Amino acid sequence: MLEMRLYLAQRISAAILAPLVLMHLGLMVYAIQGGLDAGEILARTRGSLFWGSSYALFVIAVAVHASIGLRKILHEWLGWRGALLHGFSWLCLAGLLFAGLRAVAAVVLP
Amino acid sequence: MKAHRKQPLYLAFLLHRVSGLALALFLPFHFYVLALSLQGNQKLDSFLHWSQLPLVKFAETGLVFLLAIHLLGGLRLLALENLPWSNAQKNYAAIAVASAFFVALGFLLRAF
Amino acid sequence: MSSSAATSSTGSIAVSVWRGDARHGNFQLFQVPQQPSQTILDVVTWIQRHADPGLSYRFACRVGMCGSCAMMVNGIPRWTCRTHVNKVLRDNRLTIEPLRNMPIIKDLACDMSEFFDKWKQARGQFEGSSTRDQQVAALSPGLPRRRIADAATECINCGICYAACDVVSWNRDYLGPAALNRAWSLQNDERDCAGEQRLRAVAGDAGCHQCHAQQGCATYCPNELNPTASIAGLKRMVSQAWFNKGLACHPGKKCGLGKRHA
Amino acid sequence: MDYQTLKTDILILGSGGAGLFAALHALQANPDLDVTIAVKGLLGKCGCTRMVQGGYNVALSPGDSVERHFMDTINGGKWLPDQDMAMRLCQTAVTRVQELENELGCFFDRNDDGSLHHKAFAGQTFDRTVHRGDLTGIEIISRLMEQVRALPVNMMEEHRALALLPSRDGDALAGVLMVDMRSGEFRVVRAKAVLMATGGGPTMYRYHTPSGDKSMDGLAMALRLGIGLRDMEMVQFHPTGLLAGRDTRMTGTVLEEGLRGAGGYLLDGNGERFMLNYDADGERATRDIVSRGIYAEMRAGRTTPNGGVYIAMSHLGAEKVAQKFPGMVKRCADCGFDLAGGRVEVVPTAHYFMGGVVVTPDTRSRLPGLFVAGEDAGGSHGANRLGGNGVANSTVFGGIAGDEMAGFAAGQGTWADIDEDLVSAAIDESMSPLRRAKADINSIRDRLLDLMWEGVGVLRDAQGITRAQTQLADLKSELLASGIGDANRVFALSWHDWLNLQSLIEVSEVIAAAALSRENSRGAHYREDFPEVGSLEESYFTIARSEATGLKVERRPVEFSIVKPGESLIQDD
Ligand SMILES: Cc1cc2nc3c(=O)[nH]c(=O)nc-3n(C[C@H](O)[C@H](O)[C@H](O)COP(=O)(O)OP(=O)(O)OC[C@H]3O[C@@H](n4cnc5c(N)ncnc54)[C@H](O)[C@@H]3O)c2cc1C
Ligand code: HEM
Ligand code: SF4
Ligand code: F3S
Ligand code: FES
Repeated sequence: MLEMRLYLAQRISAAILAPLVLMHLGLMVYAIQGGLDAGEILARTRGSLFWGSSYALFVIAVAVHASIGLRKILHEWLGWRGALLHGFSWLCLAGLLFAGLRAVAAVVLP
Repeated sequence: MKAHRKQPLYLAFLLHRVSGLALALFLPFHFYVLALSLQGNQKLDSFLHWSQLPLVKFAETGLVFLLAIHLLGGLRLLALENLPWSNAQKNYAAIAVASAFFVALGFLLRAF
Repeated sequence: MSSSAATSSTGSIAVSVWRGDARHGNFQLFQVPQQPSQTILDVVTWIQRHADPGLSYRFACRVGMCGSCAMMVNGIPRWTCRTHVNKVLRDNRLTIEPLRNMPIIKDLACDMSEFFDKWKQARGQFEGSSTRDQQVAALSPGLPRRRIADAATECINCGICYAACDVVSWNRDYLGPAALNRAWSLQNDERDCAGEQRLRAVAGDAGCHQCHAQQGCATYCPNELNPTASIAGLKRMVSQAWFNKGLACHPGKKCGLGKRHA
Repeated sequence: MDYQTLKTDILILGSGGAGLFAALHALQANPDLDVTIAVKGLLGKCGCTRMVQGGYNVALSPGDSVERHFMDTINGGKWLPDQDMAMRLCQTAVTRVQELENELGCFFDRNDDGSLHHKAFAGQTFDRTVHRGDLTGIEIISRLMEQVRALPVNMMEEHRALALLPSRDGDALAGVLMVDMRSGEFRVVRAKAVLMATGGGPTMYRYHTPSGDKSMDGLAMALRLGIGLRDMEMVQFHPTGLLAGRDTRMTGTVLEEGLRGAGGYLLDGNGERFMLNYDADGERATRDIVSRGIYAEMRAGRTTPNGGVYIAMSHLGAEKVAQKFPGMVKRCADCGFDLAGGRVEVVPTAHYFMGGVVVTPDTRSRLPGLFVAGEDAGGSHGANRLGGNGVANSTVFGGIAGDEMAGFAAGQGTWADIDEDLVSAAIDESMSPLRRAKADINSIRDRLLDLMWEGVGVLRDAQGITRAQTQLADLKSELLASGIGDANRVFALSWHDWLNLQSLIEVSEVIAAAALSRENSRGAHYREDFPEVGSLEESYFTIARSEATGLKVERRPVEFSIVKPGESLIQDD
């Protein structure tokens, strides 16, 4: 029943992502005015519990969501299976979590 | 493209997949850029500066479109799977594409 | 009485027909006279009767009831006995191939065994509890579950949905739209009592969760069935069972959905 | 020529209602048996049971009774049915429908209160036809097919039975020779019991309804073994087959009875109604009367461009028609016709074969080991089959055959010996068209279909039948001298076309002989030179047999074992 669990994980993570992405999109359209500026971004995020936890949640959800998604594509389009597929999925998850959380830390931690 | 694939809902599937794939490939890069701020604001800023280039702005618009269409397409799928069946799937898919397009347009207009 | 001929031909069609077997093959071109009333099956029949007696294909009922005659027509899976040539003719050309996603036997005839094996794997057969000596269950046709079951029933096992689905091509184990559609109908049949086992069968790794809602199945099903909706229903049913631990499991045994119950 | 030999306890030929029910029941009766189904198409996807539209007759409605169903069957059959078979049919139909619902999962249409819906069907004194919309056969055969495919049966799909093989001593049936149509390889299946359920199918007429795989193979094989066939003159015509030209396979397929019932008009080539000239009920008269009316118009030359008549529904309101008959309207539209708003050409079309092998009510033929059920068996319908009794007949007797064969096979110690010379001869004969130069098989088929339609069709007389007999003899020699121009046996449709024609011509000869022998008009058989029904008390049926000297047709008195003409089992009648 692995596939059913992956399905559930992907749908649940998608549901978590939806509001976060919506927010992100809104922010992007809003913030792009006048160009992006590191100071502006960091001023908003540094030390903010709200932004910190939102981004952390985003990273966890997207890591789960995207690694399952990629797994599916690799299986269906490239025929990957077995240990290769498993290994890649875990690696993907770990990589995204690591890179994502590091980025969150970078913009949030004072 | 094979003929049996040329129907709106297959194209919607394909768009969802391609956008998801593109987003997933872009994600590590995105994280990398943000992580630059670990090395100080200037590093990030010098990078964000680069993003003033029109070409980059167009590329970013593309990303916004992909994110929006993947979001809306994903919502359509969640609804399809979890709500009572609706026969208006083609309409929903079309609405998703149109809305994503407008979001991206909004982004582009504000970017310049 | 003579059979006066209103069947005068109105031109000719260039028909590319796939010839070959499981290992190799290629297209062969035939010129077929066009008739006012002419289905794709008639085109294929004309070729076999008048141009090449060696052409192989399959049909039985001639009227859209047996689901034996499906082929790829201009790249789209169709029941050939009910597809009028005019509906699909483009620039006076036709391409006819065997159904996708099934092993080819010869020319236009393919092997449907896998399709039916999967039907069985999805537990696509009724398992009731009453017998032939009992009266037929009194069931109002308006009951909500009955309506759902009915809506998914009129399948002729033609394999068109199976040929239209790319997931089947990408994942040879995928049970496919027709089998899952049948399972969904049975899951809503008040008289059936194998719901639990069937739910496990369709929740397996080759089951309903493989569907990406490509909807080729529903788009091309000649009987206007909607396997997409059925599969979505199954996904919901499995999720519900999983969350509610609603699947009564044998005590102490690991149930099919991977949870252990006391 | 090499062939493979297999052994099984029970071999079933055909996967219609009769074949599939037999398999199911045989395994239910004795799960240790080895059961094999060989079928010309894909299992459950060929034959006519799938094509059943109207429904299934069963006395389940409050107020109805098995006796009433029986009386309707006897009256409908013009007192020719084998009464014990007809009674068995009506009785067992009740259990069978409950079995279809409760054990196999069929769901027939319901009334609002949840009880079974029974609809009216022509020729019956009670509304007793259960159905699923107008696609009853799909429901029945799909559910049966699922059950059988889930059982451990050996499936020999796309295997054509070529010859019944008697034991070396000739006392029993020992097996069947078949060809694997996919590979062209020959197989002999030795069996303790064989069910012939190949479904008859009068496809030797210019217009016909049955599926393309049916070509009277079963009856032709039985005939070659010298087995007696009864009621062979009884070919039922459906009045309204679609007429769309000669070169389309959809010509002949049924436009449903309900169209006329609902008030549809039949119009001649000039657009005039004509049925009222033949019967006070007009278009709503019974199948045989309407068929004869249309045929007479056609013979008088008042025809449509393709040589038939029109059915018109539009006066009832195109939208209403489309709503009431969505299946028919869509089917016509797919073929390029507008049934709801325009006119569609129709023609009487050969639909069902009442004749068949002489059997007992428990499906045994005279040859031990050979069981026959479904449309291949004669007796239950006599001169005319009631709409709704066809699928009842095949499912009832198929089930009975399964039960009987299970007992019979278990009682046989071992397999009877096969005569290898017979096998070689049969293989050699079937391969003969592959060896000969290409001839015009299509023209042979066309001529066969025409001559049967014209000579032994809806209206018959001695002169026409005799002419047809001469033509049949010629056609047979022509076929036997013809080749198909392709020696490849792999999925060789043209080869099978030839073999189909062989069966059809052989059985056509019997139909003609039996039709000549019956010098009165009953049910489906109408002799213009003998238009009278004849004395009911002295009713006889025909039995035809192939003997060394040629075909022999005998008349046998009908045994009124349950009810005599003039009597009824129902009090108030
Ligand atoms: C269009 C149509 C509508 C009908 N509507 C009704 C109705 O409403 N009500 C009703 O009661 N009856 C109806 N009938 C009649 C009914 O369908 C048949 O009487 C009944 O289904 C016959 O069942 P069967 O099992 O004997 O044969 P079938 O279902 O015809 O099956 C015969 C089987 O034998 C196989 N076979 C043939 N030759 C060979 C061979 N040489 N070797 C191996 N296998 C072979 C065939 O492929 C097929 O699988 C209708 C018939 C038609 C054609
Ligand atoms: C940045 C964030 C996201 C990334 C990187 C991402 C990536 C992916 C990828 C790679 C897939 C696999 C595509 C496939 O199998 O065809 C996928 C599928 C999916 N995504 Fe996303 N996604 C993101 C956000 C979202 C959001 C916000 C939602 C929705 C609300 C969503 C809903 C879905 C759904 C429902 C699927 C399953 C599609 C299927 O199985 O057919 N995703 N995503
Ligand atoms: S669901 Fe539709 S397309 Fe699929 S097998 Fe059934 S009838 Fe054919
Ligand atoms: S085409 Fe295939 S992907 Fe799902 S919606 Fe139909 S089964
Ligand atoms: S031949 Fe039966 S569906 Fe086409």
